Amino acid sequence: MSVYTTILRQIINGLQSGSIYALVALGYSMVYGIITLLNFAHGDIIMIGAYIAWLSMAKLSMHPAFAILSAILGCTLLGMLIEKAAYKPLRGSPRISLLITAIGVSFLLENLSQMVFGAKAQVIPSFSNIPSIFLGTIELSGTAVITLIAAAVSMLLLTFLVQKTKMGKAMRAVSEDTDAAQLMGININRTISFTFAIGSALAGIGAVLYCSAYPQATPTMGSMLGLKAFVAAVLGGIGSIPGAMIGGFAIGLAESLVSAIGLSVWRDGVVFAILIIVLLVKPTGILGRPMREKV
Amino acid sequence: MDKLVPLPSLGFIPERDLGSTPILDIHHLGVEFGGLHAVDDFNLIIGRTEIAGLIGPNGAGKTTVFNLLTNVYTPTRGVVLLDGVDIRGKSTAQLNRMGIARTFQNIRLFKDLSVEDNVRIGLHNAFEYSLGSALFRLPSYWKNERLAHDTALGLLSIFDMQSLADKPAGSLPYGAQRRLEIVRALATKPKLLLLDEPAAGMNPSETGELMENIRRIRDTFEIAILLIEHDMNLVMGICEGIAVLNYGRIIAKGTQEQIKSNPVVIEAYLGRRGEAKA
Amino acid sequence: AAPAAIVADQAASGETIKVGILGPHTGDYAVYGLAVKNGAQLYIDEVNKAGGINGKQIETIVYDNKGDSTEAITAFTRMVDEGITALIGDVLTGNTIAVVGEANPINMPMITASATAAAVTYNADTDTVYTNVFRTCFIDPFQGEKMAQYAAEKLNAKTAAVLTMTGDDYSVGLADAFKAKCAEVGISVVADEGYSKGDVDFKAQLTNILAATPDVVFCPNYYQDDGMIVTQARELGLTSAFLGGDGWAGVSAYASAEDLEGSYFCSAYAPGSTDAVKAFEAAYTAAYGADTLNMFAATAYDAAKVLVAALTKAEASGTAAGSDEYKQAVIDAIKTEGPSVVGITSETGYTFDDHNNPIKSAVIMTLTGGVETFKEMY
Amino acid sequence: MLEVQNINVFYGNIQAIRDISFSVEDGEIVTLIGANGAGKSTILKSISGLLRSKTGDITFDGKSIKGTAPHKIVAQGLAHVPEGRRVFLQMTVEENLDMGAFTAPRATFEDSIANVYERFPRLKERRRQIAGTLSGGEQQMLAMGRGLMSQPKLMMLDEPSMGLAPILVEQIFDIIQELNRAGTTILLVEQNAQMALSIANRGYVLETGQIVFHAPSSELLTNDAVQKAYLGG
Amino acid sequence: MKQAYKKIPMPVRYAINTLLFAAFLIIGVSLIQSGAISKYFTKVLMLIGINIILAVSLNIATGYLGQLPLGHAGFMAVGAYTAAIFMTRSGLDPSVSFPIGLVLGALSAGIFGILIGIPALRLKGDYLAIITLGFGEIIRVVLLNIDSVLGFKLTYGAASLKSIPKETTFLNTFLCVGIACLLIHTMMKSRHGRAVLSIRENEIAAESCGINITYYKVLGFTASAVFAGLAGALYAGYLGILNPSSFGFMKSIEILVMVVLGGMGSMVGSVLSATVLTAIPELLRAFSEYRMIVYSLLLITVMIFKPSGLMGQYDFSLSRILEKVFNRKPTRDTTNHKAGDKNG
Ligand SMILES: Nc1ncnc2c1ncn2[C@@H]1O[C@H](COP(=O)(O)OP(=O)(O)OP(=O)(O)O)[C@@H](O)[C@H]1O
Ligand SMILES: Nc1ncnc2c1ncn2[C@@H]1O[C@H](COP(=O)(O)OP(=O)(O)OP(=O)(O)O)[C@@H](O)[C@H]1O
Ligand SMILES: [Mg+2]
Ligand SMILES: [Mg+2]
Repeated sequence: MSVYTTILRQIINGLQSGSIYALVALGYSMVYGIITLLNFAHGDIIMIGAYIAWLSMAKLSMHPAFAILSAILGCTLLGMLIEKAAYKPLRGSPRISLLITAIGVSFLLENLSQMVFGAKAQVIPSFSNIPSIFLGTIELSGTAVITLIAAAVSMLLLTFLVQKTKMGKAMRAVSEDTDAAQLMGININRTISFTFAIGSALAGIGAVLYCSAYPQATPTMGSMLGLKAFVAAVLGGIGSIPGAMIGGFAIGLAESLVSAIGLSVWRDGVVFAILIIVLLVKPTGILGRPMREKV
Repeated sequence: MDKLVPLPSLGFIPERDLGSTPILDIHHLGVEFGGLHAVDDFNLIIGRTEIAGLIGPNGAGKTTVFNLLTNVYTPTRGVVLLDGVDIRGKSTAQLNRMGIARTFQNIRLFKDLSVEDNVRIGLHNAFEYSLGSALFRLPSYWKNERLAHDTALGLLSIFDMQSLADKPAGSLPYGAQRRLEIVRALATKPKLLLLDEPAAGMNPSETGELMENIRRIRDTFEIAILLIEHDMNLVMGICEGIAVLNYGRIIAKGTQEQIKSNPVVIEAYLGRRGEAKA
Repeated sequence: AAPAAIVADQAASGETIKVGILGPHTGDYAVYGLAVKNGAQLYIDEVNKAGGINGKQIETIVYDNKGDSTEAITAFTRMVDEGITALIGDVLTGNTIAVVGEANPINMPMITASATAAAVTYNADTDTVYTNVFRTCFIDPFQGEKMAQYAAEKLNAKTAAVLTMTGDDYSVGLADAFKAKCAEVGISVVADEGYSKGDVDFKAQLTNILAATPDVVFCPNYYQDDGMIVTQARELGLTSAFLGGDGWAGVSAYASAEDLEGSYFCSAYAPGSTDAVKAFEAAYTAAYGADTLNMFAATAYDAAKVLVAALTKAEASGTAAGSDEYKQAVIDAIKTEGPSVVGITSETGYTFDDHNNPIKSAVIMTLTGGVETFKEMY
Repeated sequence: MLEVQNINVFYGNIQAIRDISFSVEDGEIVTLIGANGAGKSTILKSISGLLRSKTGDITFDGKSIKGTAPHKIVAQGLAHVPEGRRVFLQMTVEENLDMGAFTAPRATFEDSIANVYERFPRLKERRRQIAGTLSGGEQQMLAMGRGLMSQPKLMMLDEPSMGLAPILVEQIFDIIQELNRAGTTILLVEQNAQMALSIANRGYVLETGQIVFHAPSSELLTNDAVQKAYLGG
Repeated sequence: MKQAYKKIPMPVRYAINTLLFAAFLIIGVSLIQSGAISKYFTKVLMLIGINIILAVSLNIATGYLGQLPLGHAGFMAVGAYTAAIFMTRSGLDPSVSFPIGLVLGALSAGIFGILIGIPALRLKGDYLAIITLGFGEIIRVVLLNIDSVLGFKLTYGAASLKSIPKETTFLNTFLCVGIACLLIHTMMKSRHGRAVLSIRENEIAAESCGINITYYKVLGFTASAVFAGLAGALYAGYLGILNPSSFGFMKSIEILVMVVLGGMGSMVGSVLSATVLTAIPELLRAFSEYRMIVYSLLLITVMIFKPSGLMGQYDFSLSRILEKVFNRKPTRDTTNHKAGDKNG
C-alpha cells in the first residue's frame, strides 16, 4: 500500500470518527448556546439512546426503523425530563452549580443503567446494511456517509432554526438575558425546554449513528464521547453551530493523523496539545465570537 | 512634534497654582473601530488641580477618550503626556500607578466584597508589603493593614459612608455605588481622576451634594478631575473648563459662559430648553 | 456489621469465618469485579449450604472499590477491622498491588482471581516475594510469552503488530512480554500501536498496521474492545490473524463469526469444555445470570475453593482465628492444599511456584464459526 | 387600568417594598419619584412579574396579574423598559428591535421599526452594530426603541433619561407625551423629577419602600418638602 | 455609631485557633494510638485530610480567582510523582526523604502551575476550563509514556510506580492541612488575597485599581497548584503505589465537586464538603452497588436546595462566634443609610 493511500485512508478515518464527534458536539453547543450549561449528561443521554436501540431490537425485536425512532424519541423525552427535574430548579443560580448538577445527573444515569442493563457491553444489532462507497481503492462505509450527511443536515437545520425562526430568536434572547427576554414576552421555560428537546434529539440521532458505527452499548460509553464532543465544541468556539462541526472534524482528523505518524500511544496528549495551541492563537475557538465587553 | 496648545487652555482660575507642566497634555489622540472614527484629533490640556468637563451628545466618544487614557483601548494615533511623561504602551494598571484613576459609566464594583474591601483594593499599591509578610504575618503586615483600614474609613467618610463599610458593595443603592466607585478611585492616590457620569441616576439634591464633594475632593487632595456628565447643573456648577465633543471631535472648548452660549453646542447638545435653563 | 440473614443463619454455631471479597462492582471495570464477586460467592454458598467449615459458616464481607486504589485500601482496612481472616481480591492489578501494600505487613492471606501482573506477588526492586499473596490466574509475562511462542512455532509468523490499550497495566504488561519474546523467537514487530480507554474507533491505528502487513496482530485487550478492533480491521481489509490473551474470552459475542475466524487467544479455561465447567456455568447462570459469566468468574470460583481448603486446614490447627499463627497457617495451607484442589480452570490442581503463581498450562482457544473452541494445551 | 394593592416585596429577607398600593388610570401619565434605593425599580419589577409580592394583588385591565409569568403579562399589553438598559449585548441594534416586537403582530413590524428609526436616527445609523459596543446613551435609546416596538397599552419606563444628553432628554419626554396622546398609558420612574412631574398627571413619592405622599403633579411641584428632597430646590 | 462591636484582637484569635488545632491533633493521635480509633477510621481520616487540601487548593483558583480549571488532578499528579520518585530513588531514610518529598512535590507542582498558568490564564471561562483540562491530560499521558528516561526508570507508566514508603500518617496529614489552611488564610486576608478576589469580581476594575492582574492570576493559580502538589505527595505516601490513571479528568471533577458543594470561595465550606464527600461513600458501603446512585442523587439534591453550596461564601470563624458571645447586644448600625432622608 502506498504512503499516499495510507494518508488518504487516515483522512477518511478521521472524517468518519469526526462526523460523530461533530454531531454530538452540535447537541452540546446547542444547549450551551442557550443556557451556557456544559451539559455533562449529554454523553450519557447518548448512552441511554444506545440502550434503547438495543432494547428495542435485541430484546423486543422491533423493526430497525422503530428502534431508531424510539431511540430518538426516548432521548428527547429524557432530555426534557432532566431539564425539568434537575436544571429548572436551578434557574438563576450560579452557572457552576448547574455544572455540578449536570455531573450528578451524568453519574446517576451511568450508575442507573449499570444496574438496569448490567455492566457488560451489549451488542447492538445492525440497523441495516448500507452499501459502502468506493473512492478509488478506498472503501467508505455506508454508515460513515450517512453520519456525514446527518451532521451536515443537522448543522444547516439548526443554523436555520436559530437564525431565522421565532423560536430561534427566543433562544438567542434567553441565552443573553433571561429577565430581559421575559420582558419581550418570551416564555423562557418553553424555550429552554425546546432547546433541550432539540439537543437531546440530536443526541438520539447521534446514538443511532454511533451505534451503527460502533455497535456496543456500555454504561460508561457516554463519558468519553461526551468529553471529546465537549472538547470539539470548545475548539470550534462553543455556542457556534458551524464551529461545533468544524471542531468535531478537527478532533477526528487530529486523532487519526497523530496515529498515522506513529504517535498513537501519545495520541490524547498530542490532540490536547493541538487544542491548546489553537486556543492560544485564537482564544475563543475557531469560530467563537470574541467576547467583547464595552467599558 | 506639534506645537503645544498654550497653557493653561482650560485653567481658568489664575489664583490657583496650576504648575509649570500640565497634568494631562493630549495631542491628536484618535482611535477607530472598523472605520468608525470614535475619537479623532482630540487635543486637550488639563492643569494640575483643575476640574474640567467633557460633554457631548450620546455616542460622541467621551467614554472612549477615558478608555484611551487608561489604555482599555489602544489609541491608533496621538500622544498623551501625563505630568510630562509619555504614557504610550503602558498597561491600565501601570497607568493607574502613574496617577490616572477612573470610574465607569456602567458601575464596576467588586460586588460581593465589602465596601471597605473595595476601597482597600484601591489602596493596593499605597500600602505595600510582600507576600512573605502576609503569609507569615510579619510586622509590616500589621502596620500596613492598620494604616489601610484607617485610610479606607477616612476616605469613606468623604461621602459619609463609614457605616456601610461591612456591607457587600452590590447591595448598596445605585447612588451609593457610584460614590463608592469614586472613593475607590481616590484610594489609588491619583493625580488625575476621571469620572464617567458620576451623577447618573441621582436626583437633583443628591447631585448637588455630589458636586460639593467633588469640589472638596479636589481641594483636599489637590488633584485634577476630568468628568463626563450630561447633567448640566453639575457641569456648569463645578467645571472650570469645558470641552465639547461631537462625532469624536472637539467642537468647542471654553468656560461655562462660552459653552452655554455657543450656538453649535446648543444645536448639537444642549437643545432649546437646555439653553433656556443654562 | 453482619447482614441480618447471615446472622440468623449462623445463630446455631454462633461463630463465623469472615472472608473479604473486594473489587470494582461499579464503574468501568464492574464486569470483572462482579464476576469475581459472584464466582467466589457461588462456591462459598455451596460450602455454607453443605454445613460450612467445621460447622462454622463462612461470612463474606463484600466491598466495592470502583476500580480505585484509594477506595481499595480503605475498603480493605475496613474489612480487616471487621475481622476477615482472608481476602479474595483485589481484581485489577493496580488496586491489588495497593492492597498488597497493606496486606503484606499484617500477613493477611489473599488470593486474587484476576490480577495478572508479576508485581502483585513479587517485588522486583527488592527481590522479595509477598508470601501472603496468591493468585489463580495467569501472569502477564506468561501469556505474552506463550502467544509469541505460539505465533512463531504454530503459526509460522515472521512479523507481528501490537495494538494495546495504553495506560492499562494488563494490556501493556502482556504486550511488553510479547514483544520481548518476539525478539527471541525471531518475529519482528512491525507496528506498535496504542489506544486509550474508552476509545471505540481504532481505524487510524489499524490503517498503520495494515500498511505494515504483519502476519499476526497481537491484541491483548478486553473482549469488547477486541471485538470492535477485529470488526474494524476486517472493514479496512486487514486479513492477518489476531492473537490475544485471556481478556479475549467472550469475544465471540462482539464480532461476527466471519471476522473472528482463525483468531487465537490463550485462556485459563475453555467454556463448556468439561462437565465440571458446564455444571459451574449452569449454577452461575442460575444464580447471577450470564451477564458476568466470564473467565474471572471461573478463576474466582477456584480461588474460593483453594481458600476454603486452606481455611479448613487452618481451622483444624486449632489456632485462634485472626491471630498471626492462624494467618500463617492459612498461607501455608494454601501451598499445601492447593495441589489437591481441582478447579474449573485447573484440572491438575493448584500448585504454586516460588512466586506464588499457579503452575498451569495455557489453553489455546481458537475461533471457528463464531464459537470459542478449545484448540490445544500449550 | 393598573391597580396595585398592598404589595410587600423582599430580597431574601430584606424588605424592599412595604405595603404599597396605588393605581394608574387609563390614559394617564403617573410618575414615581424617590431617592436612591427607595424601591421604585422594585415596584416596576413586581408589576411586570420579575419579582413576586408576598401579599396583596395587582390587576391590569381588570384582570389579576399577580403570579402570572412575565411573558404573559407582556402579551397582555404591558411593557417594561427596565433600569440599566438591559439590551441584548451580542445582538445588533436591529435584532434588538426585532426582539421588542416579539409579541406584536408581524404586519405592523415595518411601520414600528420605521417609527423608531425616525425618532432615533442614531439607531438607524448603527442598525448593524452589535449593541454591546454602543455608547451608554445609544443603548438607552435602543432600550426605549425596543419598548416602543411592542405597542403596549401601558408602558412602564424606569429612568429613561438616564445618561442621555440634554437634547435627547427633551426628546424622550416629548416622545412620552406623544405616546400618551396616542393612547398609551405611562408609568414613569425618574430621577429627573422636575421634568417627570412637568409631564405627569399625578405623582407618588416613595421613601424606603413606602408611599409617603401622593398628589397631582402641579401640587408636588410646588410642595416645599418635595422641592427640597427631590427637585434640588 | 461606628465602633461598639468589640473585636477579639488578632493575635489572641490566632492563639485560640492554634491551641484548638493542637488539641485536635493531640486528641486524634492519642485516640489512634490507644486504638480507640480503628485503623479503617484512621485511613478515612487521612483521606479526608488529603481531600481537604485538594479542595482548599482548588478553591483558590475557583472560588477566589473565579476561574474554572479542570486539570487540578494534573498538579496533584506532579506532586505525587515528584515526591514518590524522590523517596524511592534518593536512598535516604523515609523519615528524612518524606518531608523533603512533600516540599519537592509542592514546589514542582508550583512550577507547573506557573508554566501552565501563564498561557492558560490568557483565556477566559470555559476556554480556560478546556485548556487546563488539556494540560491535565497531557501530564497524565506524559506520565504514562515516560516510563523510563535514558534508561533510568522514572514513572513505570501503566505498570505503576510501586514500593513508595508509606509515610503518610494522621499527624503529618493534618499538620499539612493546618499549614495549607493557615497559609491560604493568611494569603487571602491580605492585600495579595484581595487583589486575587478583585480579579474574580471584575477584571477591568481591578486593573484600573492598579492591580497587575497577570501577576495575581498566576499567583493564585500557582498557589492552587502548590497545595495540590502537597496533597499529591501525601497521597503518594498514603497509597504506596502510583498510576497515572488515578489522576485523570474524573479526579479533577471530583475535586471541583467538593469545592462547589462546599460553597465557592468558602474555605470552611471546602473543608466541610471534602469531609462529607469523602465520608459519604464510606458510609454508604452497606448499599454496595446502589451507593453511587445514592451519591449522585445526594449531589443533585444538595445543588437544587442549596445552589450556592453548603456554606455559600460564608466563612465560619470560631473567633467570630466568640465575639458574638461576648457582645450579646451588637450595637452595629443596621439601618440603611439614605441620602434622601437627610435633606427631607
Ligand atoms: N468597541 C467598539 N466597537 C465599535 N464601536 C464602538 C466601540 N466602542 C465605542 N464605539 C462607538 O464609538 C462611539 C463613541 O462611544 P462612547 O462610548 O465613547 O460614547 P460617549 O460619548 O461616552 O456616549 P454616552 O454619552 O452615550 O455614553 C459610539 O458611537 C459607539 O457606538
Ligand atoms: N438584588 C437585590 N438584592 C438585595 N437588595 C436589593 C436588590 N435590588 C435592590 N435591593 C435593595 O432594595 C431597595 C430598593 O431598590 P430599588 O432598586 O427598587 O430602588 P430604586 O428606588 O429603584 O433606586 P434607584 O434610584 O437607585 O434606582 C434598595 O435598598 C436596594 O439596596
Ligand atoms: Mg459614555
Ligand atoms: Mg431603580
